[in-house]
Amino acid sequence: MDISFLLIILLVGALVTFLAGDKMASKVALFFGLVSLGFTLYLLSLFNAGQNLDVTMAWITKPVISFSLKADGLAFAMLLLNGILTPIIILSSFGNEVKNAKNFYALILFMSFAMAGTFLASDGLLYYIFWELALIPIYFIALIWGNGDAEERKKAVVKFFIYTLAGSLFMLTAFIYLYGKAGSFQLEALYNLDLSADEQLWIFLAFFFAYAVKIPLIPFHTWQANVYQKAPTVGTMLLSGIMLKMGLYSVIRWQLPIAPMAAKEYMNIFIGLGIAGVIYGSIVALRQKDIKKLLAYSSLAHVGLIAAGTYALNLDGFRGAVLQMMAHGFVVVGLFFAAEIIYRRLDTRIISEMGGIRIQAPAFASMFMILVFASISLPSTFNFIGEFTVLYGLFQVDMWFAIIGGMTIILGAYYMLKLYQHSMLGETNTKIFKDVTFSEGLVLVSIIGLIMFFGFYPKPLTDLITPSLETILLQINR
Amino acid sequence: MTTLIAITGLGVLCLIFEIFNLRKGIIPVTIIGLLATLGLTMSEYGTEASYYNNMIVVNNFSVTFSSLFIVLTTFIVAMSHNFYSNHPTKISDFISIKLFILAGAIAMVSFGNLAMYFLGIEILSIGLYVMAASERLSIRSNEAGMKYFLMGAFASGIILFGICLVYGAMGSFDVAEIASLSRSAELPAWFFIGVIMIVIGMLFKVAAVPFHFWAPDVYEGSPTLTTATMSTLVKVVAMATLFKLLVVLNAEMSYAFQMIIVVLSIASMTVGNIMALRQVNVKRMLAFSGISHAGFMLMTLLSLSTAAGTLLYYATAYSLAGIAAFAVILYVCGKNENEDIVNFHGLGKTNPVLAAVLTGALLSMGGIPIFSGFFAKLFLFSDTISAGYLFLVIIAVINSIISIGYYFKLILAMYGKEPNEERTGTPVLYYAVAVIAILLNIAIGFFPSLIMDLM
Amino acid sequence: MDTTLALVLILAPLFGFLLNIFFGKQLGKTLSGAIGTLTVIVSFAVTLYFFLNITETNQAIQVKLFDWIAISNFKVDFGFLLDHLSLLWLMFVTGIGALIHLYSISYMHDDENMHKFFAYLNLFVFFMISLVIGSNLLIMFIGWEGVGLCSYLLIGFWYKNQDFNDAAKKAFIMNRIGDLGLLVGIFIVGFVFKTIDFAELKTIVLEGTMNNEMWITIAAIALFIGAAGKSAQIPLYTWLPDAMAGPTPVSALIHAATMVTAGIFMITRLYFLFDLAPLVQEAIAVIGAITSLVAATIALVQTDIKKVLAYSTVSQLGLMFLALGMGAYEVAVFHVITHAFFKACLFLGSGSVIHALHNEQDMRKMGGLRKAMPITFITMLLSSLAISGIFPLAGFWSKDEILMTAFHGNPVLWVIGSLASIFTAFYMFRLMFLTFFNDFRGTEEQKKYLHESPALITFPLIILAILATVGGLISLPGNSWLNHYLAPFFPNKEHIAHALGQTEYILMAIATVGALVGIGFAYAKYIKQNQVPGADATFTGMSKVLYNKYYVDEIYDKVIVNSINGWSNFFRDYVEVGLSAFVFGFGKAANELSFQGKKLQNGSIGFYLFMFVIGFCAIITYLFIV
Amino acid sequence: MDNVLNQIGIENYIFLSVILFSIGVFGVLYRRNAIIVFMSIEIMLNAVNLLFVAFSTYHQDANGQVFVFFSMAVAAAEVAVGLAILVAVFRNIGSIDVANLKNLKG
Repeated sequence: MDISFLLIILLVGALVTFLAGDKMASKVALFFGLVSLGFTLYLLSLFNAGQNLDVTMAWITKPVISFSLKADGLAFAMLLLNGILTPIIILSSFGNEVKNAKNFYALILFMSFAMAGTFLASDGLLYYIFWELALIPIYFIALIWGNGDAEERKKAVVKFFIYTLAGSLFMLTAFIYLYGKAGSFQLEALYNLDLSADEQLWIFLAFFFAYAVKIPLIPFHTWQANVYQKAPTVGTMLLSGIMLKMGLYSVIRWQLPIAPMAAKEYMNIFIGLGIAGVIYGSIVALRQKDIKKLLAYSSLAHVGLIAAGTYALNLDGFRGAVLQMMAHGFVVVGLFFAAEIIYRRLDTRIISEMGGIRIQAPAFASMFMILVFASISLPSTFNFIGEFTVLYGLFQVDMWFAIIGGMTIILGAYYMLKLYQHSMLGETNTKIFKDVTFSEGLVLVSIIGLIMFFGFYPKPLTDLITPSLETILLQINR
Repeated sequence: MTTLIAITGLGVLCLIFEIFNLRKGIIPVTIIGLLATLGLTMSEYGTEASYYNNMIVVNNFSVTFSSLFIVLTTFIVAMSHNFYSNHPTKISDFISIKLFILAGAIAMVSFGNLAMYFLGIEILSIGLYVMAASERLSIRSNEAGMKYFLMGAFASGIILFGICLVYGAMGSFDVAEIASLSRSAELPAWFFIGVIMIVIGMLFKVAAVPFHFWAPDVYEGSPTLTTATMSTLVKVVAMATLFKLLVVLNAEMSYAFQMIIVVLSIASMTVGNIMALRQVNVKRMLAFSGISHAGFMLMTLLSLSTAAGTLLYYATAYSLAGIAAFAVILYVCGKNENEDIVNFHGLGKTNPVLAAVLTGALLSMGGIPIFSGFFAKLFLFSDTISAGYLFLVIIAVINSIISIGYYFKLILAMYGKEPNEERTGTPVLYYAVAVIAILLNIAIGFFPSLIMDLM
Repeated sequence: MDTTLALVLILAPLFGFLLNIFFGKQLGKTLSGAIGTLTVIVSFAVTLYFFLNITETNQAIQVKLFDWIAISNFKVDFGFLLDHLSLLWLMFVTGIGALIHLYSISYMHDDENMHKFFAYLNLFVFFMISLVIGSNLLIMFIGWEGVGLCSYLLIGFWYKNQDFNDAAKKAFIMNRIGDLGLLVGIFIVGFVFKTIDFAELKTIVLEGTMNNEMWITIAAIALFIGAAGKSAQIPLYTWLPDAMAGPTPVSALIHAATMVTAGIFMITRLYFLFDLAPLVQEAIAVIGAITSLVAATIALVQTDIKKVLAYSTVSQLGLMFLALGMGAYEVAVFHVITHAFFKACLFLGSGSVIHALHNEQDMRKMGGLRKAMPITFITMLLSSLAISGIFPLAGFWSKDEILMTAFHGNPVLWVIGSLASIFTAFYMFRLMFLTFFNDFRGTEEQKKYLHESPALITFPLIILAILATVGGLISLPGNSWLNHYLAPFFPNKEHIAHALGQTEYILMAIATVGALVGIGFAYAKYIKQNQVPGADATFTGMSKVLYNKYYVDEIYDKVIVNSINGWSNFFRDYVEVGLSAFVFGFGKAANELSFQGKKLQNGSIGFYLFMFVIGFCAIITYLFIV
Repeated sequence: MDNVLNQIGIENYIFLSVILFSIGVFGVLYRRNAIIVFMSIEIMLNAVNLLFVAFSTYHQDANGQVFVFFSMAVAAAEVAVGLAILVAVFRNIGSIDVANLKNLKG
C-alpha cells in the first residue's frame, strides 16, 4: 500500500464520474472525493506509524525521468488540504444547475488528481508535468462554466493560461539546466548540486517567475482578480483554495533548497515583495464593488504574507506559512461559497446591491461573520495561528517586516468588516433571502468546524509538518 | 529494400485494380498492404544491410523512419476514402501517387548513393506537385501547384548543383566513399559549397526561413488531404533526410555552420509563430506552425551524434498530432469552400469527441504534458542545452509561449462560441484516424522510451 | 480539582453563550436571560472560592491544559494563571457582570433579539475571563481580541442602523491598531526572553539577568500602544464615545467597568517590564494626564447623557494611566475597582433614565426626574459624589491616592490631574442637575409615563451605589488592605503607603475643595440661573470646539481614512489597469508584428524566389567569402 | 581525352556552368511568362549536367554521365507535370503570367 494509490483513486474517480453521466456525476464525484479524503487519512495514519509510503519506478531512460512520489509531513499537510477541500468544493456546487455535469465534475476530480501529484512528486519533471496538468482543467472550467460576458471571460482566461504557462516554462528550462548538471531530476540529486552563485541566482529567478505568477505575488497578479470574478465559484475555490498553495508549497519544496545562496542573498527583496503585496492587496480591496473581486484582492494580501513567511527562511516562517496555507485555504473557500450563496439568492455580486441579509437569514449571516473574523485572523481561529507564526518568523528577520506585514490585521479588518456591514447588516432590501439549505449549511459548518478546531488545537498539524520543514531548513543552511 | 519494392508494387497494384474495375477494393487492400509492409520493415530492425552496391542502405535510422512514414501514409490513405468520395474515378491515381510519394520518402531516408537520394526527392516532389494541383477546377489549387512546382524545381536545381559539386570534389556518388574521403585529404572548396547547396535545398523542403514562403500559400491552396500529407509526411521526410545527409556526408560542423543553423532555427520558429497569430485559415495557420516546428527540429542538427532519437521522437509526436488535427479539419471543412476558424465554432458542443481530439493535437503541438509534444520539446531542449546552446533554448521557450496564443484561438473557437451550423454525418474513418492518432500520440507520451530507445 | 473549577469558571459563560445562541429563541426571553445571568453567577461563585483560598494560602494556581502553538524558540501552553491580580480582577468582572446581566433582563425585555444579547454578553464574560486568567500573553491576547469582537457585536447590536454599525466597526479597527502594538510587544518579549509565560517572565526579569535596555523599551512602547487602544487613551480614544451606540448595559459593563480596564490590567501584569523602561513610564504618565484633562474638557459641554459618561470614563482611565506611569500600580488598580463601581452605577442609572424616557438621551429634554425616579436619583447622586471625589466615598480615596502619587512624582501632572477632577465634579453635577432637578422638559406623554424602573433595574443600582460609597475601605491610607493583598504580586516592591503627613492632608483638602468648587459652579449655572444648553447651533467659541470634541474625528477622517481610500482608488483605477495593460501589451505587440508580417507574405512567386536567392547568397557569403 | 581538360582546365568548366546556372536563376527571377520560367529552370539543370559530364571526364569515371541521364529523365518528368499544371492554370485564368497568381497570400 503506497501513496500512488491516492492518485489512482482520484484519476479513476474522474473517469468514473465522466462515464456516470450527467445525472449521477455530482454524487459520484462527491463519493470519490470523500473516498480520497478517507484514504488520505488512512495513509496519514500509516505514515504516523512510521511506514514508508514512497514510490519510485523507472519511467524514461533517456533523459532519466523516474515516477517517484515522496510523502513527507509537508506533502501530507498539502494532501490534507486537497483531500478536505475537494469534497467540500464538490458539495458546494450542488445548489447550482451545472450543464453537462459529467465533464464538469470529472474535471474537478482530475484537477484534484493533478494537484495531489504536484504535492507528491519528488522527481523534478514529474512534478512539472503534474504542475502543468493542473492548469488544463481549471482553464476549461473557467472557460466553459464561467459567468459574465463571454469575450471578456475568454480574454481573462487565456491571459491567465498563457501567463502561468510562460512562468512555468522558465521553470522547465531551469529544471533541464539542472538536469544537465546533475544527470537526474531527483529531488535529492538537485538538492545536492553545488551551483555557483550566478547559476543559483538565475535558477532562483526562473523558479520565482513560475511561482510569482501562480501564487500570485505583485506585480505578477494581474490575471487573478479577473479570473476569480469570471470563473464559476467552484473554479475560484479550486484556484484560491488549493492551486495558489501549489506555488507556495513549491517555493518551500523546490525553489529555496535548490538555490539557497540566492535565497539568502536576496531574501529581503522577496520578503519585501510579499509584504508589499499585503499592503497593496488590502488597500485595493477597500474599494472593490464586486464581492468576488474584493475576496480576490484579500486573498492576494494573505498569500503575500504567506510568501513573505516562506522567504523568511526560518522555521517559524515556514511553519506559519504552511499552517496559513491551510487556514487560508479553508477560509477563502468558505467566503467564496458565501458569495455564491448570496449570488444564488440575489443574483448579484455587487456589494452595494446587498444588505439587510442578516434580518432574513440569521444563520447564514452568523456563519458568514465567523468566516469574516477568521479571515482577519481573530485569535482562536486557525488563521490566527498561521498568521501569528508567520509574523513571528518575519519578526526574526526584521521587526519592520513584522510591523508592516501586521498591518494586514488592521486593513483586513477594515475591508472585511466593511464588506460584512454592507452585505449583511442594515435595513433589509426588498428581495426575499431564504436561509441556507442543508447542503450549503453542511459546507459552511464543516469549514467553520475545521477553522475552530485547529484554532484551538493545531498541535497535530504542527507535529506533522515540523520534521520535514526542519530537514528542508537543514538543506537550505547546508 | 524489400520495403521499397513492396511499396512501389503496391502503387502499381492500385493502378491495375483500376483497370480491372475493383475500385472498391483499393483502399482496404492498400491499407492491408501498407500494414503488411510495416511489419516487413520492422522485421528488418537491427540489421545493417546494403543493396545494389550501396544504392540502398538499410539501418535502424532508415527502418524506423520508414516505419513512421508508412504509418503516416496509412492514415492518409485511410482518410482518402471519404475525401475522394465525390470523384471516385480518380481514387486509384491518387492512392497510387501517395504510395509513390511514400516510396520516394523511403528512398530518401535509406539512400546509400546521392543518385538514389536525388531520385527519391524528385519522386516525392513530382508526386506532390501533382497532388497539390489535383483539384483541376479550383484556381487556388492550381496556383498552389504552380507555386510549389516552380519553387520546387528551382530548389531541385540547386540540390542538383550541390550534388554535382560534391561529385566533382570526390569523384563518387557513394556516400560511404565520400565520407571516408572527406575525412582524409584536404578538400576543394566546392565540396563544402556543394554540401551547403544540398542543405539549402533541403531547408527549402522543410520550409525553414527564409526558404519558407511557398509553404503557407501551397498548404492553403492544395486540397486538404494533400496539405495533410505535406505538413506531416513530407516535412518529417525532409527533416530526416537533412539530418541523414549531414551525418553521412560527414561535413564536420564548423562553428560558422552551426551558427547558420542556430540563426535559421531561431528565425523559423519566431517567424512561424508570429505569423500564425493573425491567421484565420486553419490550414494556413498550421502551415506557419509547421514552419516553427521545422525551426524546432533544426535544433537537432546541433547535436548530430546524439539527437537521432530525439528527432525521431519529435517527428513522430509532431506528425501524429498533425494527422489527428487534419482528420478533424477534413471532417469540419469537408463541405465548406474555405477552412476559416469560424467553421470550428461550437465544435465542442456538436462533436465533443472530435473537439477533444483537436484540442489534444493542439496541446501536443503546443507542448503541454502529458501529450508527446511536451516530451519531444523536453528531449530537444535537454539535448540542445547539453550541446551548450542555452540561449537558443530560452528563445525556443518564449516561442512555445507565443505558439499557445494561436493554438488556443482554435480551442476557444471550439468551446467558447456557439455552433453556427449543424454538422451532419459521422464519417467513421475520420473519427477512427483522429482517435487512433491522438491515442498513439498520448501513448508515446506515456512511454517515450518506446521511441527514444530505437536509436 | 482546581483545574476543573477553573474550567467551570471560564466555560460556564461559554456554555451560556452556546445555549442562548442556538436555543435562545425557543427558551423565551426570561429563561434565556436567567441562563445568561446564572452562568455568570456561577463564575462569580467559583471566583469567590478561589479568592478566599488565595487570601489564606497566598498560593497562585497554575493550570496547564495542552501545548497550543509551537514556536521555534518559545512554547505557548494553553493554560491559566489564577494569582492575586487576576482573581481580584475576576471578582469585579464577574460580580459586576452578574449584576448587569440581571439588570439587562428587564432592560432588554422589549427587544426581539434578547437571547442574542445575552449570548453576546456571556461570550464577552467568557473572553474577559480568559483575558484575565490567561497564563501567558497569547491566551491573554485571545481574550483581548475576543472582548473586542464582543464589543463590536454589542455596539452594533441594533444592526439595522448603519450608524451604529459604523461605530462598531470604528471601535474594532481602532482596537486592532492597538492589538498590532500588543502583538509586536509579544514578539519582542518572546524573542528576548524566550518565553511569554507571565510567571516565567516575572522570575527571569526579577533575577535581573536580562537587561536588554533597547528591546525592553521598544517592547514597553508596543505594549503601551496596545493598552492605549483598549483603554481609549490619546490618540486612540475616539472609539469609546461612539461605542455608546450600544445598549446601555453594554456601555456599563464593557465600556466602563471591565473591558476598557484591560489595558491597565495588562500593564500591571507586566509591571516588571515597564519598571525597566522609565522613559516609557514617563510617556504613559504624561499621556494619561493629558487624556484625562482633554476628555474632561470635552465632557463639560456634551448634552447626550451617555456621551458625558463616556468622556468621563476616558478621563478616569487617563488618571489610572497617570498612576501606572508613576509606577503606583496598586493605586491604579484601586481606582479601577472603585471606578468600576460608580461608573457602572452611573451608566445603569442613566440607562434607567433613558428607559423611563423611551430612549431619550438628550439631557436638554430631561429634568425634574428627582421625584419620578427617586432610587435612580439617589444611587446616581451617590455615584456622582464618589466620582467627584467627595469624602468619604470610594472615589475620594482612590483619586486622592493618584493625585498624591502624581504630586510626589511630578507636580505638573498633579496640577493637570487636579484640574481634570475639578472638571469632573462640574460636569457630573451638570449632568445630575440637568437630569433630575428643575422641571421636566420632555414631551407630554413622556411625562405621563414617567415612572421608577422595576426592581430588576433598581436592585443592581442599589448594590453598586453601596459599593461606590464604601468601596474606599479596601485601601485606606495608612492601612491598605489592597496593598497588603497585592503584596505577593509585587514581590520586589516595598509598597508605598503614604504615611499621612501634613502634605497629604493638604492635598486631600485641596482635592475636596476643588471638587466642591466644581459642584458649586454647576449649582450656580444650572440651578440658580437654571440654564439649559441650547441647540447644537448655538454653541460658539471654545464651547463649540469642545462640543465638537476638538474636531479630532474629522481630522482623523481627513488625514487617514480619506488618504487610504484615495490610494485605494488610485491603485484600482490606474495601477491595476496599467499592469494589466502592460501584460496584454506583449500579446498586442506580437499581434501587431504578425499583422505587419502578413504584408511580407505577398503571394508573388518572384518575390519568394528572390528571398530564396537572397538567403542562399547570404549563407554562401557568410560561410565562404567572409 | 585528358588533353582537352589539360588544355582548358576544369575550373573553366565550373565557371561556365556557374554562369549558365546564374543565367537560369536570373531568368527564373525576372521573367513572368511561365513557359520562359520553365526554360530558365531547364537551363539551370542543363548547366549542372554539363558540369557533371566535365567532372566525369575529369575523374575518368562514368558515374557522372550516368547521373546526367537520371537528371534528364527527372527534368523531363518535371516539365511534363509543370506543363500540365500550366495548362490547368491557363484554363482557369486564361493567362500564363505567373504574376497573376497572387490569390494566396497574407
